Amino acid sequence: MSRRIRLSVVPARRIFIGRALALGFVFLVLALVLMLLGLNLGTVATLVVTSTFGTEFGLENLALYMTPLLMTGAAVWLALRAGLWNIGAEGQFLAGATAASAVGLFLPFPAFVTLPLAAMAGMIAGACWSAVPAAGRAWLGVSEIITTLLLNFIASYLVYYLVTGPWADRVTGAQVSSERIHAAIPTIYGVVHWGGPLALAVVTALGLLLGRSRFGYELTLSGSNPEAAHYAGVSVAPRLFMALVFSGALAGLGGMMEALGTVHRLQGGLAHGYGYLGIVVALLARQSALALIPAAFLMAVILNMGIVLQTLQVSASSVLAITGLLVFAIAVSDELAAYVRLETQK
Amino acid sequence: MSDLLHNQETRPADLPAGAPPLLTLSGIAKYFPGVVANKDVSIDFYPGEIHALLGENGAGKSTLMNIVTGLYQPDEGELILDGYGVRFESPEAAIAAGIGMVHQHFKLVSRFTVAENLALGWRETGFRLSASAMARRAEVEAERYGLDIRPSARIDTLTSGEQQRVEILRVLSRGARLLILDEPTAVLSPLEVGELYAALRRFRDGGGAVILISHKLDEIMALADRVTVLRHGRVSGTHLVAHTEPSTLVTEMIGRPVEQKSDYPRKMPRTDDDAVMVLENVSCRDGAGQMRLHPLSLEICAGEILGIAGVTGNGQSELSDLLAGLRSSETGHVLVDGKDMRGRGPNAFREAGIGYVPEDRLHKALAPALGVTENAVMRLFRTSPIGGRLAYHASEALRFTRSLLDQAQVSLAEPATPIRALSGGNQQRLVLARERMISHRALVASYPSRGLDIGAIALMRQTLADIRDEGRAVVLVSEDLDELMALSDRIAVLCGGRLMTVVPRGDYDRARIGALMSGRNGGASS
Amino acid sequence: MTLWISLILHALAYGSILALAAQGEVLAERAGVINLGVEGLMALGAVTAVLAADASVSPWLGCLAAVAVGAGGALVLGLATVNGSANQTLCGVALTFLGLGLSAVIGHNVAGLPVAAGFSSWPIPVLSHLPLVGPLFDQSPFVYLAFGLLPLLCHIVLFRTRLGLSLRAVGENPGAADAVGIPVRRFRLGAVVIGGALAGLAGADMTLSVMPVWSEGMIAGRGWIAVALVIFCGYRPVLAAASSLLFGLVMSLSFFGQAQGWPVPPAILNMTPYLGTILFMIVPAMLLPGMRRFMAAPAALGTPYFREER
Amino acid sequence: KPRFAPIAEEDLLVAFGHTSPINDGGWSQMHDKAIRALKAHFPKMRSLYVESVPYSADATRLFRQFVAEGAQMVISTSNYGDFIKDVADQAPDVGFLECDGNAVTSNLAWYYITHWYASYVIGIAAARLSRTGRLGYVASFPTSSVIASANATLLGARSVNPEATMRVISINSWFDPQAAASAGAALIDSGCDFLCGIMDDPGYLRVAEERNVWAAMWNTDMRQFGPKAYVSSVVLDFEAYYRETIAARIAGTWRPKGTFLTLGHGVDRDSWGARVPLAIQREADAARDRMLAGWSPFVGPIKDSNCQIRVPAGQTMTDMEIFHWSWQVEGVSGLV
Ligand SMILES: Nc1ncnc2c1ncn2[C@@H]1O[C@H](COP(=O)(O)OP(=O)(O)OP(=O)(O)O)[C@@H](O)[C@H]1O
Ligand SMILES: Nc1ncnc2c1ncn2[C@@H]1O[C@H](COP(=O)(O)OP(=O)(O)OP(=O)(O)O)[C@@H](O)[C@H]1O
Ligand SMILES: [Mg+2]
Ligand SMILES: [Mg+2]
Repeated sequence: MSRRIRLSVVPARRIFIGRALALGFVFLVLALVLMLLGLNLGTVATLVVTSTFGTEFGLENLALYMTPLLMTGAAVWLALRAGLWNIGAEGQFLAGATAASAVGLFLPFPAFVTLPLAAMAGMIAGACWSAVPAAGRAWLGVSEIITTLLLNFIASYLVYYLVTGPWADRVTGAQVSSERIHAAIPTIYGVVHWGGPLALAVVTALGLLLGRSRFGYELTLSGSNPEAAHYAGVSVAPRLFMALVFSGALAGLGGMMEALGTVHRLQGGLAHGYGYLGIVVALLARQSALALIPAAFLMAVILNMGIVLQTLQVSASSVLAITGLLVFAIAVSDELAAYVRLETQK
Repeated sequence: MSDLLHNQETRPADLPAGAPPLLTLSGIAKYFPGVVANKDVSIDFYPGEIHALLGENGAGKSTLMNIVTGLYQPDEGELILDGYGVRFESPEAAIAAGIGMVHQHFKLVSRFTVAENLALGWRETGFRLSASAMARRAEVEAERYGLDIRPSARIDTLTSGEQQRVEILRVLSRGARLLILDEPTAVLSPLEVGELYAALRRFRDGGGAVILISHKLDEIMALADRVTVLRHGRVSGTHLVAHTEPSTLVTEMIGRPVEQKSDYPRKMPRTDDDAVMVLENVSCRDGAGQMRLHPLSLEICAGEILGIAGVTGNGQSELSDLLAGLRSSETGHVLVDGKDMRGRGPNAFREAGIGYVPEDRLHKALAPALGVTENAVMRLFRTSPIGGRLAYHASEALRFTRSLLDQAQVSLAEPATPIRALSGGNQQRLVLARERMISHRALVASYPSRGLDIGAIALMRQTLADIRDEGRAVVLVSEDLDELMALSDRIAVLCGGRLMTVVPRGDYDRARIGALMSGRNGGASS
Repeated sequence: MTLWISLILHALAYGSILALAAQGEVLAERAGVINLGVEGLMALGAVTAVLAADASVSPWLGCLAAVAVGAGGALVLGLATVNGSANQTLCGVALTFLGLGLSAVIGHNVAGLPVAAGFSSWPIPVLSHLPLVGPLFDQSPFVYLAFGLLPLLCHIVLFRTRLGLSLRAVGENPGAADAVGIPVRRFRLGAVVIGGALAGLAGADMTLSVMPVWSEGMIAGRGWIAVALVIFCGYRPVLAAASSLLFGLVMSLSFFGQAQGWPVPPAILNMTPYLGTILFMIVPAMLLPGMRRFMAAPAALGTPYFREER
Repeated sequence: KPRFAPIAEEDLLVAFGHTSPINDGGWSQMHDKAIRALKAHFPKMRSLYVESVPYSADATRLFRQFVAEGAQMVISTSNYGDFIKDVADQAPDVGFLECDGNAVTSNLAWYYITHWYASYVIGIAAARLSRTGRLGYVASFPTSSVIASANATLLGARSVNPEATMRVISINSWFDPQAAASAGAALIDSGCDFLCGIMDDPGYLRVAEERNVWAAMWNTDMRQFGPKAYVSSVVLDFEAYYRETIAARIAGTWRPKGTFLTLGHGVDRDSWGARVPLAIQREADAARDRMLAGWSPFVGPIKDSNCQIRVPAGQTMTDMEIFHWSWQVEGVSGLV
């Protein structure tokens, strides 16, 4: 005799296996869909693998995808440490990109001044963008899920307004875009810029900061049980506020990197859903900041796969659907991993 | 032969021969990971008896009752109701069969009114429910069972005693024949306990069966007809209360006798009695502006145990929060060692050497979802070696946790386990050990024995006495007069947020203090 | 004057989309489940409505298909989060991704094409002939449903029936509900599925009535606004309908303002519904602490319930 | 070795990036139609395409993927600016062609249609058909090609009704039937009785049909979506241009340059709607005939919406100037 029970602490190994199965399931679905579309799986697979890992362009793409994903992933992850859902990384990313672009477009300084300034501006703008939801959550108890999310739409309209209005490109007439920003993050190789290594450094530092600092402990405590945190002498509201504001700053820095490193313009489609994908990355990483790196890598591979698939007439939206399916499968697999059979001797 | 004797012994005394049991548990077993919660449990419950269940923390009492009420499914064994084997797939089925339970933690929707809570799950009412019809029905039921309730009051405005009445009324109005109460007196004032006893006796005399879970032996001795002792999930004996001594029950329950002390004399006479904490004219209001604690002044001296008698919800939690810095006073001052602590948070109180075991330790003093380590260092993570100005040393935290586990006599292999997975008793031990460590000057303990078994209570009381003997102050908030009288040097009585009186040890009088707790002036008061 | 009437008509049409979705979400959240997949379900509903209406040339079948798809999607979410206890936020976001992506894929071939069968308006016999306000009584069935029948029905069910009492109890304290014999999971699942069905219907409203054409991205955050409205209206169906109308009005202002040549950049007008929602969530919380109790979320919102777990 | 050496037809891989779905009923569909026609001429040529290329860094990735898959010719049917130019710079041996673009480099060229002449013709009919003299314009973004289209339409209208005005609503998308319809309805509400615009889809035509006002479209014949309201359309035909371009690439004679497809050669007005009176058709077509003969209506003085003279009297705007139009003419409001 046995009965199914749910573990309150799930061993990491079970989670890992569950996720591998979930990933496999999603790929299976994808393969099925591709077959239904009449594509030859072998050639698709070859094309995807060679275009992603076998060419310079593919590897560069991966690096460029990973950079913003790492930053937004880190942003969402940080907020999650305090038990907060930052669904607004997209908006904070855009806010950061906007501020950084303003610095790049309008301040006549040499690059070594402009870049740090732009990074600062990006972080401050991202922080400001999350400040209202943060304050609302910390002191008024207003759900941050909704407020951060709504600010995404506002940021997007703001950028549209700027790049089709006052900041519109009057030099080359590029659509929905500012002029080219001349201050650019230096490149390492090809089009890969130093934002990537910086993002890796940020993620590592974040891991160290939260694991080894009082702040990290206080954040966890505040997020887990505010009442107990108060009892422990931690002022909860400022911690929650700071967590969301720092989270915004990280996303904002990501926006700066994207604007000044990859796109070189402020531009309507700049955020590209990185904010939302950051949620996926943070979820995949679970407790560990360093796990953000493989998580972002996996997401980058999926995104790049989407590029390749588009040339086979698989629409870009299918990548969104696949991502959704993946998140769902992972959420479910994490849940299923908690169930074990308990042997009840007869 | 002995079997026969046993059987005779365990049938209620005045039961006609051949009368069938209302409910029979036969060979019940329930397993949890690494735990055998129940095994081979066979008990008969007869109509017209109050049957007590006794056992250590974790002995499997609540689990067994959850099986009886259909919340859990047994892994083995059978329930036999009125002679027929039954299987309760859900609480609904158990309710339909006339089994009702008042849980240890009330199962009421706190934002609903009394009438709405009574109407919950009522099948007999029509699809449409109007507020007035619900209220009318509630009044009718209250009348019928002689329980006084206010149908339109919201649950979260009621005292625990009133809430319990609602629970009982709800169970009775469903036509329960078997009433189960899980530690029902833990939150009641002595007066309310008396009312509860009366109600239970009435129910029994009407032919109903009562199962009563309690850690309070005298309560069982006073009320119950029979008692079954559970030990490590198994039945270790069923007895007629009238033919049993409390000490045998304790031994059967724990495996050894536990001395139930009514006195904790000092190991050495009190040397200094300077005031550790002074409250001058402090008061508190709640969020809605209601006065929860009327201005009062108190002095707490080193080397004494100050008892605070009172029923939950009469200002004790405000007072103890105030003493630990979790709440700031609206008027007056809190002085610790002569220093005014106005505007200083809990951390300042901790630094001043005040430890605090709050009433709801799981939610107020622990973060249930976090690991034992995170919880162990909760009050000390700022100080070296665990933390510094900015740093937090995880390895030091782990080392500290292990030593704390040792001190608290809790055996735990993996300190990363979420603390909610520990038993309530073990949680309490950890909190007590942690707070003891920081209370250089005073320890504030709110209802520390609530939910603990006899053995654990004895240990806890001894700990408090030890702290006192070390020359520190203890503030003991409790509704258990025996406990207060056993330990305290003085007892302050709180009722309705007012300090009724402070009684010195020499003048203890059960009846008077009990009356004061219920808001009645027990004759001469100062 | 007719200008204002036309603005109100616009607000009614667009508000009805929000109202349907928001009231569905009110039901789900009252039962304790927060469904963040509304946006995706609306997109799926919108596209299936088009496909089914095209195939059957019947708007009713289109509607039915949308409702079925919405309910089906919500059922998946419910099974994961209610019967399992998978994270509700995550599953909701995933469902939104999935719904938006999938709808774009299956709607690819009908994007931008007129729908074969849509709903025309149903004039109310006498009222619709009134001068000036007549057009207000000549609306699509969705508008009557969203602002008339549904809020009333939801209100009565939630606050005047045993069913509603049980549903609210499940959202407030599932443990207590369980103990008195209310089947918690069935209630939660049911509420989520009905909520999803209404989200699908909101999508159908969009493509079969408000603007009979499907295109990718046309939900444009309305699902999220609907979720926000639920908080904004304090989890009350009637207020949800009212605030949907308000937001329909605000959302119409963007085109209205541009057409009237208001000296406000359209982007700013476009922001107003979102900005308004945020303000409406934060300002009352700031100014009227007493409001908080009125606006309070169901106590067990977002927390899964497990019988044999503590 | 010359950059764009002759290449065998069977070796040629041409990649197309579209801005919207190829069945959008408008812009992308017109391009796709031309591309399909190409297949008849170059049956052995291989081609691939991607729809709905976003205006984001993903555009760059897609173009890079084209190069990675071996395309010798990459054609984007809309303006992707740096997103395509950056890739062109990294792949000097691949020919890049950008519709509505404006940069010419050693391997990047652009082409565009001079749609403003057709718009002018339709503007004349608009002024005659409109009772109120108020035209409504549904714009995507306030970019120069949109400005040129709106300005040309109003200039045409003003040539017969100097009082004519135009109200513009931008919907921030080339393809958003919902928004286009809402914008159209709002314009009608504000008193416009003639809708025109620059949308990839027939969104506002249906509103015009329902609300009983006139509408002129863009891209192709869309009268099926609103037969009563339909006036005409600026119709596009890229087939000849693509054919020449591919032929040149195969022959090795393709060189990057900017190309305008002129009135009658790639762009024109559609045959008039059934309800457009013959007299109005004649009057508008007279202007068209003059343009085909070489006349340009874009002659100064032309004032901007602040009544500043921007084109002095007697001066004729070149196609290049019109292509880069950045201000709205007097009478147009709401665009920039
Ligand atoms: N849901 C559960 N999951 C895992 N273990 C459980 C669960 N419920 C009970 N147990 C275990 O079963 C045993 C019996 O627990 P139970 O709550 O029945 O004890 P109890 O006798 O009621 O104790 P107390 O007097 O403290 O209330 C304990 O060891 C407990 O850890
Ligand atoms: N959800 C759970 N998962 C795994 N183990 C559990 C869980 N809950 C309890 N346990 C285990 O069961 C043991 C007893 O827990 P339980 O809380 O039932 O004791 P208890 O007797 O009710 O406590 P108390 O004395 O406070 O009433 C603990 O040691 C704990 O390890
Ligand atoms: Mg128990
Ligand atoms: Mg217990």
